[in-house]
Amino acid sequence: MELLPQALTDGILLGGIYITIAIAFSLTYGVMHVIDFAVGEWIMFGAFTGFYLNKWTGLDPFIFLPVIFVLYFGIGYLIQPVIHRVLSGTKGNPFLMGLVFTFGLAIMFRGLALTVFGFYSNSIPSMFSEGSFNIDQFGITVTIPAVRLVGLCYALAITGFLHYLLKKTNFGLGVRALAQHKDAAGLMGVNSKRTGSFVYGIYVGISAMTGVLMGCILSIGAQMGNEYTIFAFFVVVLAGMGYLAGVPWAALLLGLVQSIFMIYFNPSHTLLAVFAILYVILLISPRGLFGKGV
Amino acid sequence: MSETILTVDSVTKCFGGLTAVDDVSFTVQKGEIVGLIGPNGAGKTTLFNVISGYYSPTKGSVVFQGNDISGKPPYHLAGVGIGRTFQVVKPFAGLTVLENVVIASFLKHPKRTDAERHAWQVLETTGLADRAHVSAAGLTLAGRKRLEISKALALEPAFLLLDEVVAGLNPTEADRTVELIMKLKGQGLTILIVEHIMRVIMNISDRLVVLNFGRKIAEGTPAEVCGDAQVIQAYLGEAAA
Amino acid sequence: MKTTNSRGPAILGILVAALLILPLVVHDTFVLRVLTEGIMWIGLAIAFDVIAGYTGYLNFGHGAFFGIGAYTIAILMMQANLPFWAALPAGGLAAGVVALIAGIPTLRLKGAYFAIATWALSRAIQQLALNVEFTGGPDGMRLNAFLNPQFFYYLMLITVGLTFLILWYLLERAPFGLKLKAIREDEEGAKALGLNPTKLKMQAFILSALPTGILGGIYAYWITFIDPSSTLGDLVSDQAVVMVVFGGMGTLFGPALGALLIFAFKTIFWAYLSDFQLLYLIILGALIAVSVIFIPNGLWGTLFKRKAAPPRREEPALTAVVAPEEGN
Amino acid sequence: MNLLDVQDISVNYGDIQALWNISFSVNKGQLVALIGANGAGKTTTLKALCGLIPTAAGSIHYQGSRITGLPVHKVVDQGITLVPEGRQLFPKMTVEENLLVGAYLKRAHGKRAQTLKRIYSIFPRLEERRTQTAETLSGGEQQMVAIGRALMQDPQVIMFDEPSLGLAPIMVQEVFKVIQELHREGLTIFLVEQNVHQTLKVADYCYVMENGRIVGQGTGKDLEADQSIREAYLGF
Repeated sequence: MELLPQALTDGILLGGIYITIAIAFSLTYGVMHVIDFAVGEWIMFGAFTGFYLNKWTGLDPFIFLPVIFVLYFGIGYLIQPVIHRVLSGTKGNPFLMGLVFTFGLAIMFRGLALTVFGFYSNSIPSMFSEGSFNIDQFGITVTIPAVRLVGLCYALAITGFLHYLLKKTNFGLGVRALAQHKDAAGLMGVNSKRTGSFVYGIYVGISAMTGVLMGCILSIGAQMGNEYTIFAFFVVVLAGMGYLAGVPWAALLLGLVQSIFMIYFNPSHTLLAVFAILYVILLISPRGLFGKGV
Repeated sequence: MSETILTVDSVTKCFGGLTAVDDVSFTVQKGEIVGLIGPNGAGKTTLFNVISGYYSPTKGSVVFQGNDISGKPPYHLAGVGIGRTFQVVKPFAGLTVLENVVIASFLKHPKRTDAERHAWQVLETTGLADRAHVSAAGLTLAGRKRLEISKALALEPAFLLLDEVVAGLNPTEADRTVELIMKLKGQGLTILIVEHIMRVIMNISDRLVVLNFGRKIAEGTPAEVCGDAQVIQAYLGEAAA
Repeated sequence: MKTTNSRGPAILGILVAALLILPLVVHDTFVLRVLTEGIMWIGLAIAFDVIAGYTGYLNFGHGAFFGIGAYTIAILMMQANLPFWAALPAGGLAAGVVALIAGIPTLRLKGAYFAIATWALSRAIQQLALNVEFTGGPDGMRLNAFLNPQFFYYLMLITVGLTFLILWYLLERAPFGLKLKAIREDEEGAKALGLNPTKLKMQAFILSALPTGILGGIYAYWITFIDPSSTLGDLVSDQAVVMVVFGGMGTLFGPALGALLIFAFKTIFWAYLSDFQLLYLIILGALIAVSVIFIPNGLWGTLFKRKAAPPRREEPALTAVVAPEEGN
Repeated sequence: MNLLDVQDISVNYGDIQALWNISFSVNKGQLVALIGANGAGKTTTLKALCGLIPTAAGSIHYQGSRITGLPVHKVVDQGITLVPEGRQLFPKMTVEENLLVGAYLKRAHGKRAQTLKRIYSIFPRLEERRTQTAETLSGGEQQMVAIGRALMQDPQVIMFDEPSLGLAPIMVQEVFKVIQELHREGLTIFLVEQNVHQTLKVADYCYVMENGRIVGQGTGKDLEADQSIREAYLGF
């Protein structure tokens, strides 16, 4: 049992980071009403961008976070109108086509990454990679790697930023209005196209930044996206689609599951465990852990 | 005229804090046309959805031909002889008019050729036969409403729920639909109809049930209901009466 | 759908005859092999379309059924020593059972959930195959080789031909197909007409899984070696999606056409540009995206746009209650 | 000059024509009403006016400038707003947030504190409920929020789509009182209603719609006296 505190700590630290992905992902779904299958690929692209920027400049990857955010925000901002166009099409079934479209994007991005980056997995070195803190009290020993602590700070900062943006700013008010009632939001003067682009941009930017972090903490590879897409989906379903308040709990649960499997079982069974939990939740409570999804 | 086909017994339907239908009771006798009227938001469509199985009542029960059907799924109710139309007409847009009706005909005619033959008959009855191969998305509003009726009829129901099948039609189209409804009544069909156009509902209904704010405020023949002060107030606001 | 005009069956007949005679004329094993796989892809694509195109539920993990079929047969043949013919139906059955189990929670959900849940399922099954012992893990499984290209060609042709016929009958002739389309168009409205969407969707999902599992089984015996990345990898699912979306959803001919074109492209691409295999993935993804934007009805739907058929009375009306009216 | 001038607009839903050459105008400070049966095309007219659905033909001018085809957020920025049918509040937001979204536009943002105070003084009940989410309110309270939200935009023209729909008689009275109050304060109002009696009493000028066409017009008194309108509309 002496590993349990460690597992819990790791899980919370990891889960904190998943919150950032899941909130942004959930927000995009709320505003665009389409699941972005490429979420994992944005994370992967972000991770590689951080990796190469570090390799070329020798500077710490954390310094590049703002640059990566701006870069991927721009990419997302430019791609969203295309998704919007697909969703507002009149031929066929626009909703299915929207899903197919992001699925296609995900395949394309994965192919692109495999072509450019190859099959090897790496990790991004950072000045925080080495250090760690040891807590040894009351007979409990817990090691907290510095990089994970930085990760948690990042997660708190991003979550705080999103919270501020959504709850305290006029823009955030418009975003929430748009997610709840598109026509009524338009009547209030919210420009649905531009707001949609902004939201998608922010989501892509955050996903990419989080990728850098995951690359420092775990590892990066051209095929890493799959796993994160499932994680994002897992968190959103567990929280209940569209129920943002449930996201942190679901993300923490995911972090715990992952760290428990890493410590006690075979880490490569994580995905199976995640799927098993997902299956049971969908079976028992399709509207998420709290029954408040749509 | 005395065999009760449908009994709505103290049906209440709540959505969260909102009571959309509040303790409504009435019966429908075999072969009659009962009109369900009331201002917008009075709970008519909600009541329709309860009777046709889309909602289960919060309280009370719906009895059809002696069987309690409250809370039974819609496809089960279609099977026992309840056909309905929807206020917001949504045909299967990607399919032709004929295919739309054939799908409903499958209920009583499991073989495709039989179902198609039956669907043609229904379309002849409702006057859509010459549009049978048109995509349902290409119909006019009048055509769509007629298609709604055709689909419900193709189930060969004993009891038909019509939700605003006349509203939105021009007078000529409306008259044709009224003619069709009377013809169906002549064939022995029992009908419960929601309609806004008073001229229509007053003419075709044997009896009326009036709802306001989810409650039944009046019941009786059109003449009786017309003279009811509460009904006039519900429609004209309080200045009238 | 009335796509069958007088020329249609004739063309189809000639095609089938040509396919039947072909191995007697062509002895090049490479050609035969390519044809065998091409036919297999037609089968996979049309099976995928049962749930995606006809029912409107995208299954992004179609490859899982293929892999389950392949593994079931490999395991039954190699570990239980069953003969191929006894193992083959079990491959389809296993895929059907998985569809049933996976469908119970996911088919109750909206389309987006279903799409991603099936995709997650396929990832999970791949993980499972990688991590348990009886599948050989990442090393995969080797089957006893039965090297007879003609046998597999005919087996594939007959299987896919039968699948096509059965699906064509069920989806285009029997009530089932129309009922599925009704659910695709409006699930709530379909209920009022006596259809039970939960049951029908489940039937469609299983119907989509069964032939896919059988094809996976044949593939395993034919190729004699399977591993998680070849039979359970993304590529099977991804190709199925692109074939159907590109070819045209909601028909049988669209996916068949899409399968032929994409597979031909893949064959040529891999033959001449084998150094750029990864480029193929990019092209697949791009093709999906581009199809969605420019030909949302697919190639078949765009080329053979259904024209409004002239009024046609199949039977004289038995009871003309109301005289037909002039058009309104 | 008319504040709002609608010339021959037509609207199609797919192959179906919903509006046929609708023309009408609204003068500054007037309360103009549009009445007609369910499905007559009243809501479609309003949606076309504020750019929620495209028009197939015709033109809409506001203060002399053409606003036809502008997206909805640009239309409302000109000072026209709509209180939509069925309220269309943001259900998961609090009352106050719903009101604040009203001041989303830059034009209205600066004054939002004052306007909010004013709205709370018109509807004291909303101040009591300011932290409740909109979905937990009664129909009447929701209607107050919807009107308040529109006022937050600091509009010159408010269009109402059946504001009395589904409200208890006493609330209907209150809604009409508020509308008249706003009218007296100088706002231009375009009112779509089924509550004919009340509407005819308060309106300066009235248009009657049937099947996507304007079939009659006149002052409230004229129309009230017109037996044919009563018949076409109510049947008794």
